[in-house]
Amino acid sequence: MINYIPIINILILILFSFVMMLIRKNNIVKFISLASNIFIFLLSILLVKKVLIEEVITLSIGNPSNLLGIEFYVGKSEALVALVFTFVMVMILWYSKFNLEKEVEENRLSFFYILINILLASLLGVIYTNDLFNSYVFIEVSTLSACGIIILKDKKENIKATVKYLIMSTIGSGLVLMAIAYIYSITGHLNISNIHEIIINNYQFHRNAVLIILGLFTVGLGIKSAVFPLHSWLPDAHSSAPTPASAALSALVIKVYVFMLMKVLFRMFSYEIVNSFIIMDIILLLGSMGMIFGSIMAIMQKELKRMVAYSSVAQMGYIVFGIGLGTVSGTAIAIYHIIGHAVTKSSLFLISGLFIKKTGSKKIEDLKGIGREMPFTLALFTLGAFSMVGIPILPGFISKWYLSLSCIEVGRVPLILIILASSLLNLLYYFPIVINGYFGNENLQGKIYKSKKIPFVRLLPIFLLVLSMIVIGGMSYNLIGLFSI
Amino acid sequence: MDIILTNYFETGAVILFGVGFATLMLHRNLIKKIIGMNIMDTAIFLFFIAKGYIKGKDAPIIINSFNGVDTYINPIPSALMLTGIVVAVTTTAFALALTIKLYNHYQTVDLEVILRMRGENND
Amino acid sequence: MNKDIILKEVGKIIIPLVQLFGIYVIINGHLSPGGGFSGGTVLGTSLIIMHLIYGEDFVKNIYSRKKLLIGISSSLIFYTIIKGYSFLSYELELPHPPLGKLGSILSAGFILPLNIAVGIVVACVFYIIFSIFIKDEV
Amino acid sequence: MRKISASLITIILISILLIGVSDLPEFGKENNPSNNILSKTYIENTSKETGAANIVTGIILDYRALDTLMEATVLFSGVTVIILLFKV
Repeated sequence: MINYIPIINILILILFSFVMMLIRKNNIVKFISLASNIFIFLLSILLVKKVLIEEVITLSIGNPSNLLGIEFYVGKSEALVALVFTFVMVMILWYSKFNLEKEVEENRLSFFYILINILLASLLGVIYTNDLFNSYVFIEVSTLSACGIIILKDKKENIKATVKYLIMSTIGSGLVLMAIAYIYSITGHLNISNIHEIIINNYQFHRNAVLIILGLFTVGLGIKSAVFPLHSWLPDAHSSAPTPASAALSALVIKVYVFMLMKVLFRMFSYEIVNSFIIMDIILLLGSMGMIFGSIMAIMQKELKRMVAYSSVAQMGYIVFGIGLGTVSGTAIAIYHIIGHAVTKSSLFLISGLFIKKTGSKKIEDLKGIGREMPFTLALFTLGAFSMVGIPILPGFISKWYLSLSCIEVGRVPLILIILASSLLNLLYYFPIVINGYFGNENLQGKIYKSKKIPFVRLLPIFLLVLSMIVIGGMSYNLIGLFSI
Repeated sequence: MDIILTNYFETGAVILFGVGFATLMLHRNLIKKIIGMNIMDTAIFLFFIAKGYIKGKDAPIIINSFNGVDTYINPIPSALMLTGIVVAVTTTAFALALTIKLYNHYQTVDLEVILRMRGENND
Repeated sequence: MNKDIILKEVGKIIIPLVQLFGIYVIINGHLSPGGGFSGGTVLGTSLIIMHLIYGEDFVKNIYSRKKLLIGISSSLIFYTIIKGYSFLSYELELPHPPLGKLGSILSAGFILPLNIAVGIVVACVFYIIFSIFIKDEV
Repeated sequence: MRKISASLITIILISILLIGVSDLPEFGKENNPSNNILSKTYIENTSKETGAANIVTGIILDYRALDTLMEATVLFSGVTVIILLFKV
């Protein structure tokens, strides 16, 4: 029965989203959504326990044979990524239980919970599945529901951002489907493991086609996960959405497409095949460019949420950089960074939502002196920022350290300079907020703060996210050893 | 070059894909962009369906009795594309809904004009 | 919109035929080309024709928005439960439904009820989308 | 300028995809890789195991039912999002 947890997770999530549509009373919907997500989280813990013993669980859905049915493949990295995603989602739901009412109208509130359930189900589906066409369908579901949680706020910018996002990601999924058509026509299978067995023998006869397939997958999934030159939709979409939605989008949604890309590159093809094509160098280049230019763009932003959103582009650069190294250790760090960044970025977004609510302004310059008002919240923000910049023990530092080690391993030492430069740039945009927050006092004059404290219960989800971030940083040595595709 | 003509079905689908992509890129009108999106999707469906065709064989429906494995075409592409079509329909409906909403806000469906308006009323 | 007498009379003949055809396509989904999606589209079209000929209020009296949403959600719940049962049935060795004689309407186990559920979902979704779009004309 | 670059991108895309097409197996031939054991097994087993005379329906509602379930979810989320957009 434990073997079947992946499919049970997905079925429970979508089943309860249908039930919520039937009820549509805000209080009941909130309760059902939180309860179902917590239940999923507990099941995921069981799954991780099982996977740590059994290495890999495969289950075939629809038919006992993995040839005919749709196969799920749950290794250690899949199970752990899914666990972190469900954890982050529970925390986001907990936060939105208290804070979403201010941003979203009363009669739209229930839709958020409906769409979040569908979104999480589709994200888990993309992580678990081992079938190309099935993952395409899951990707489409996640795109539609992600668009849905952006337009919860009925403002002009949200609709504009959603149109941009929808058009870009339709092109992306079109390219992905084209790639699936090519691969189906040269192998005749849809199951990633079965494709691997065939393509390993005959890729030499179809070198052009294989290169095109790799390019189509990279560009198509790259658009959806906002890899550097294709990121133009991300800042608008992620900064205009309501805070819990932007946390979910930035921390979870863009990551699964990269995860899918890793599965395609390293499980469907293999390290040898992809390293014999030029595509890995291009991916490495895109990653390095994203690390530098994403940070530079973030420095130039004046709004807090836009800055955090651009920082996501830079952090996606690290993940893509890890993939582009084309080694086992590079992949492991990419997965580690997915987890670390999911926890960190969601807490940063949730905290910036609290700041914006408190000061009533989106601008960074209005945050001066916020540390006097909300010292504990700013301390949590500082920890998150430390992780982004790369202070030891925190996950950001760990990924940078191991990325540098892998660079030395493959003999590309100059690339370490890019990692260093990116860290310095990160310092430039996160530290002014922290320093001005604690020591700036321009805004304090002439203003009387009501000094209403946020109860600790409401800060607890963010506190737990930051705590888990530290735990992930501390356990890094054990964790990185577990990850492989 | 020869095989491009032999694979005329795929070639046609790829050119149609290009037509759709060009429509999406060149036009500023949102409705036309959505039409381009649809042409792209349709081209991919054609491409995929062509994979299942085998010359001189029947549709995969058993009418009176099963005539053996070699008498039917490959059913998998058809099955996959049924799903793909529904996804494309839903995306189109959503895109059209967004277009209506944008038109109500801005009185235009020109995406360039709409995106340029951001500077003026950025609240 | 002024409703034409010819339209109304022709509609009386056409709409039941269209609906009958939709139902035919749905329940023969496992025997002939078609199935839940195609048949549901036909059923949805019949609702759209009804809306265009007799006006919004006529359709609203029979199928209100709330009823349609209930139809969608409950068919999907039914669908998920049935499919969850059959996904897990291989592992737990639960009984399968009888398959029946190949070629008769009442055969193929769960496929017929699933087709009906999909048909209801598609018809309701299409009509809801249409009725929202026609209210806010571009 | 934008038009020229868009046309250029399109032409490059088409030619790349056509190079790929010229690398693919021939259209409509019986021994293509896509007509392999998988499709043969489907044709042979579907009517026996699911009882459906229409093999395509048998595949989408039985073997690959998860796809169809998610497809229904796409429809559901589409209608949810559209209702959300128009506040009704």
